[in-house]
Amino acid sequence: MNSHTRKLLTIVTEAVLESVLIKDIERLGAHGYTVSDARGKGHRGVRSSAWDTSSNIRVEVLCDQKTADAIAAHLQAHYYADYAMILFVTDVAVLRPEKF
Amino acid sequence: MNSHTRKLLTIVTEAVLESVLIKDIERLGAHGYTVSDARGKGHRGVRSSAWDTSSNIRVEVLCDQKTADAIAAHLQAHYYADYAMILFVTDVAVLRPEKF
Amino acid sequence: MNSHTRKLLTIVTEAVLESVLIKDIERLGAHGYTVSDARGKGHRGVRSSAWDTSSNIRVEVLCDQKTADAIAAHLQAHYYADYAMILFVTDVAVLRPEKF
Amino acid sequence: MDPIILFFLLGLTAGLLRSELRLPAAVYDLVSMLLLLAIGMKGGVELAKQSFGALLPQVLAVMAMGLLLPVVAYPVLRFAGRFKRADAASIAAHYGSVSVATYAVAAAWFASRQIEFEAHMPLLLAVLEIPAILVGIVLARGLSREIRLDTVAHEVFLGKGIVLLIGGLLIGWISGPEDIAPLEPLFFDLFKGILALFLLEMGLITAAHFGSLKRYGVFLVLFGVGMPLFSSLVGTALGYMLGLSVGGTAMLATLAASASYIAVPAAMRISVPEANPTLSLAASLGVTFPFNVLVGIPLYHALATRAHALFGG
Amino acid sequence: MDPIILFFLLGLTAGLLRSELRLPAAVYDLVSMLLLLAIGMKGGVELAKQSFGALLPQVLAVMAMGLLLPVVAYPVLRFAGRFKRADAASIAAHYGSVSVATYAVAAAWFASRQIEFEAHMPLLLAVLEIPAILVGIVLARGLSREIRLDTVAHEVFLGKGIVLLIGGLLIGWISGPEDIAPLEPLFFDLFKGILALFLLEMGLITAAHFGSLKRYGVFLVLFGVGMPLFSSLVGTALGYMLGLSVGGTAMLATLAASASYIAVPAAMRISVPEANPTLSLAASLGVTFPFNVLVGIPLYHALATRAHALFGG
Amino acid sequence: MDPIILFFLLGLTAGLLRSELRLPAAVYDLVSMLLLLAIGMKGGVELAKQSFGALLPQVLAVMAMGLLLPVVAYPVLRFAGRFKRADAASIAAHYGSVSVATYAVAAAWFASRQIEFEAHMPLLLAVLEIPAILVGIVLARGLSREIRLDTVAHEVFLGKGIVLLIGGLLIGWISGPEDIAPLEPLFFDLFKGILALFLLEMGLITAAHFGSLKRYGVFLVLFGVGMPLFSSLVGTALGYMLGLSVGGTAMLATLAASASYIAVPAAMRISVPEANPTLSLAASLGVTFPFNVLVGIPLYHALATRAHALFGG
Ligand SMILES: Nc1ncnc2c1ncn2[C@@H]1O[C@H](COP(=O)(O)O)[C@@H](O)[C@H]1O
Ligand SMILES: Nc1ncnc2c1ncn2[C@@H]1O[C@H](COP(=O)(O)O)[C@@H](O)[C@H]1O
Ligand SMILES: Nc1ncnc2c1ncn2[C@@H]1O[C@H](COP(=O)(O)O)[C@@H](O)[C@H]1O
Ligand code: NA
Ligand code: NA
Ligand code: NA
Repeated sequence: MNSHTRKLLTIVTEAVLESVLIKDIERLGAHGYTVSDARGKGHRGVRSSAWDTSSNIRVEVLCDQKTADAIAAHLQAHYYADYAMILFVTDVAVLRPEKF
Repeated sequence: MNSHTRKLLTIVTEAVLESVLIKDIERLGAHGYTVSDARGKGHRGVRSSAWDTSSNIRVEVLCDQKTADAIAAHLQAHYYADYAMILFVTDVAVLRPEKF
Repeated sequence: MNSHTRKLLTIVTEAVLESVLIKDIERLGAHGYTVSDARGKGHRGVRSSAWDTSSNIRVEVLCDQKTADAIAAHLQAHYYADYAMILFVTDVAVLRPEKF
Repeated sequence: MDPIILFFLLGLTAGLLRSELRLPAAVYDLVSMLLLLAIGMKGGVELAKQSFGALLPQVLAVMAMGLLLPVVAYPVLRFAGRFKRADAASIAAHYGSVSVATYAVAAAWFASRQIEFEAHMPLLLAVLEIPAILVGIVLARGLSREIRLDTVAHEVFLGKGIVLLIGGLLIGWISGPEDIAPLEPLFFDLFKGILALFLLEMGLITAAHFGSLKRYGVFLVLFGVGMPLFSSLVGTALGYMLGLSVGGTAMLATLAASASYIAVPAAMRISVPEANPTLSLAASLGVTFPFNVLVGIPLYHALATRAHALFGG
Repeated sequence: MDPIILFFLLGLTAGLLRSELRLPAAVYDLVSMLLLLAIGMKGGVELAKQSFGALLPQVLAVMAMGLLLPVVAYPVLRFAGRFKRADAASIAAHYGSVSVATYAVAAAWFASRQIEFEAHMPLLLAVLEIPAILVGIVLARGLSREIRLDTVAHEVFLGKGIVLLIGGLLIGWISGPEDIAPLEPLFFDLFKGILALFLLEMGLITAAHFGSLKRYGVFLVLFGVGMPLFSSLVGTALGYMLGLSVGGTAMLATLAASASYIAVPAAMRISVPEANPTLSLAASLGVTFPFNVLVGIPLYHALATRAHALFGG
Repeated sequence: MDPIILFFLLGLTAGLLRSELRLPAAVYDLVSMLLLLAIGMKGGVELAKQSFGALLPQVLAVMAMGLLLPVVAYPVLRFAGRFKRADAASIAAHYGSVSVATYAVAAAWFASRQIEFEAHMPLLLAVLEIPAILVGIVLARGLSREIRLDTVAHEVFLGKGIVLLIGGLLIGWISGPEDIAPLEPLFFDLFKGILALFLLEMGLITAAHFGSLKRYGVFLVLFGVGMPLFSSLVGTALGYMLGLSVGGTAMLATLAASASYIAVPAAMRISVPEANPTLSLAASLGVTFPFNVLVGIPLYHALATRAHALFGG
């Protein structure tokens, strides 16, 4: 499989941010995203998925280095201070680099 | 922890494919798989998990390089043209290589 | 983005273990965790999420090498023999290393 | 106006205004399960009173209609609409099959006007779901061998909708009125309230498909209104010929005019993957469902009344 | 004691004992949707009987109360409570708005005692949800331009709760009693049972917020009891001045005393993100909700009775 | 045949045919919560009429039965069945405990035949859930200290099922018939319909466990039929000795014969992890539940009738 490396940006944050976050992500150049529901615990305490304002989402964005940096920088600037949020980046291999 | 690297193949695609896809994956030599529900957006537009024909699944297969290539090639050949689907591969460390 | 590498430990196991597992993970030094529901198949057979005793969870822990090793070792010692469980570790880049 | 229609409009408005309102998937499943089982059981209880033999001719005739309609729709879509073969075949299949929600709305509309219709209609509803799917596949693939018949059959006959509808029919048929009575509070008394919830979600889904309509333009809209009108004529004629009551004729016309958005899309996605699902759903959910629910049903009833008046019935 | 209160206590106990008991999110959504629609429809059916003009003064007066209460609460929180500006503003907004669950419990409590209250209360309930949110945002931000009004408005007016409550009101209003009748088995007959399930979950959620109370100490507890008492006085006075019945006055007092835990938290999270949501929820869910449900409602009713007795009504 | 049994058979068939039909997890949770609460409340309302003292002997005797049955089952499984110690202990625990679904089906079966049974049966149902679990743990572990009693106790007493059943009992007991009345439409009128949905899912789950049966062979099947037959004799004898009515005796026999598939599996998974859960579920869900529901209940009633006829009662 002749593959190419891209970045997988994973964000875990508050469910209330979903629509806002998605707008930002697309504006910053991502060609797509995947969202799933999650629960968890971090510095801002337990967030159990039962109750909407206290539930988490897990957002994945597959993109190139530049876009990943842009999104990461944007999130750090706008959301880290006020929202339960973590973010990490993984190197992944894809088949159709042009797609991401 | 004396670990060994394996491949984690992640597929995000249409929920209707779940049963077919799983058959293919096992036939191609994977020893297991993990599925979770997801929603998202890509070249084929928004896919919100509310509505079955428009919902996504996220399939993870932990396997060796050969199996990962085989599955990737098979999916590219049979599903890319007609289905909303992305696929990426990550290097991961596992404790029991014989298991995968 | 000046980032730092950390370990992402991913565990897929039986839902009944959730509370016990989380206690262990925190005791072993993780600063947080993310849980989502999953279904799948492995050596212990099919586990479909419909039915609680047969459903899976997917637990992610972002931490440093030492903690990852400690958790992996603990799980291998205490749960591998008796529970449906897999575990793999990925290198990821984070912005705030002190957080994990 | 019937409140269940208002629920549909509420969902539609909320959807168009991009409200966060959404029925959880699990609730949508529950609500549709209850509707399918209730419709099936209601029909089954009545079937208990009839001889299956007497119904056979109707079943066969209706099946034939299910095979015919997509064959009529296909060339229109292919040549007038200039759709790719697979897309034309898939859309045609949607219109040959039926919509359970449309049936339920019609049943409620008739009930609130004391319009009687043959009690075995749910049987015809079930019968109509499937044939069009097979026609659609053949139209797309030809009669080639490569069709994975097993997968298709599984998709078609073991799909959730069919299993619950047929299952409900059998349960009602075997149990009969007395035994079913203790289940009535859930399945029959709550029916209209549950239908209201379902239509709320249908409104939200419909709104989501308006978008794609813009992209596929005016032909799809015309087809989404014209096809049900044509089908309703066929249904009316057939209902009359089969000697159905006015209500029964109107209901058969409604079934003919309704377009599937559950069974067929799922089956087509597996059997004719190269067909674009947003096209067919935009037509059946974005145009035909609202048209039938808001305008069609009274129209088809008027049509049936007229037919019976003209030719005497 | 009313069984629905026992359901709340069951949930509370199970939560404090760390039982695994939990309502699935989808079920919680379904249950709250049914409550909101039912309350709206009940109110709407009654509105059909009244002229909107006659209600306008009440609507405006109640809106004014919704604007006033947070303005009173803010300085107390800011200076007596020493909260950060954003936190004080956010908590104030919660107490200016209303809790639908508290309304439902009060309605059940009144019903079981044959206490009549004005049938358009659900309208006032809907009216009270929103103004406090806007006040809260202004208190936190000042009247600066940087407020993303579009997002705020969307959050506020298209939030699930408002859409279902207003939607239910309109559906009930347009349909009227006869047409709604077939929906009653689901929305009205099951109402109290569904409320019981909802309160079971509320108990579990409340228990989860007790924890954070310890951290934020005694002031929050005092405020969580004192503020509703004050608000209930304002509500009683206003109800009396508006010429409401004893029951209506008591209900308005209850609405004033209740604190939001759905609409406002969601809106504040987006519009005043620097406010700590656990603070406001600890107060409204951990203190005020249980206080109102267990002690407040009878108290507010006694208050209203006293007021009408004193000044004659 | 009772329609709820047909729902079970529908689920079973759909499952064996690999239909996509499946109740969403959230719906399954809702349905089982409603059943547990309803059963508890129904029993609690009746308890209100009785003195707890009078029931104590029965409670203790039934508890003793719950301790005895697994002790009898264990050696059979260990030596005749050649199961590993942990597996034998775990399966034994399943058969010492009870199945709420089996109780509900029996209650419906009795009701439709106007067979009276003591109203406090739900109390005995709750009492029987737990002792067998403790016995199972001791059988697997011995009386060693290493048992994490806290976790076990938490699992056992705060498990969803027990909390809802006991909670319902208390709510019904405290409220009494009049106060509960407004909750009846949801909890009592819908009961049988909800039970039907539950059995549909039970059928699907049972089908899923047929597979593993093949693997574990004939002994498990024999045990899955033989053990309930034996337990029903014990239950009948005890019921007779406790002076229960024919219906009550039959119900106690049914409880004795039923095998747990919720509380015990969950507890065993945590406390006796080395036991293979598919073994015990294959027996209790794949064999015993269908056997009891399809054949057992009428049999146990005949047994009780015979016993009372023979020894007079
Ligand atoms: N170390 C971690 N590993 C995995 N997930 C985490 C970690 N820390 C935080 N999270 C997730 O990110 C969410 C927000 O984190 P925080 O902002 O630290 O509260 C938490 O609710 C968790 O779901
Ligand atoms: N760039 C991306 N990053 C993350 N997920 C994506 C991306 N592109 C597509 N997806 C996911 O893959 C699904 C199918 O993608 P597509 O075939 O491009 O429509 C979408 O519905 C998303 O859930
Ligand atoms: N090769 C694999 N790839 C992805 N997920 C797996 C794999 N093997 C096992 N799993 C997941 O881990 C769970 C437990 O695995 P096991 O202990 O092998 O039964 C399964 O139910 C799957 O969800
Ligand atoms: Na049709
Ligand atoms: Na208030
Ligand atoms: Na038993």
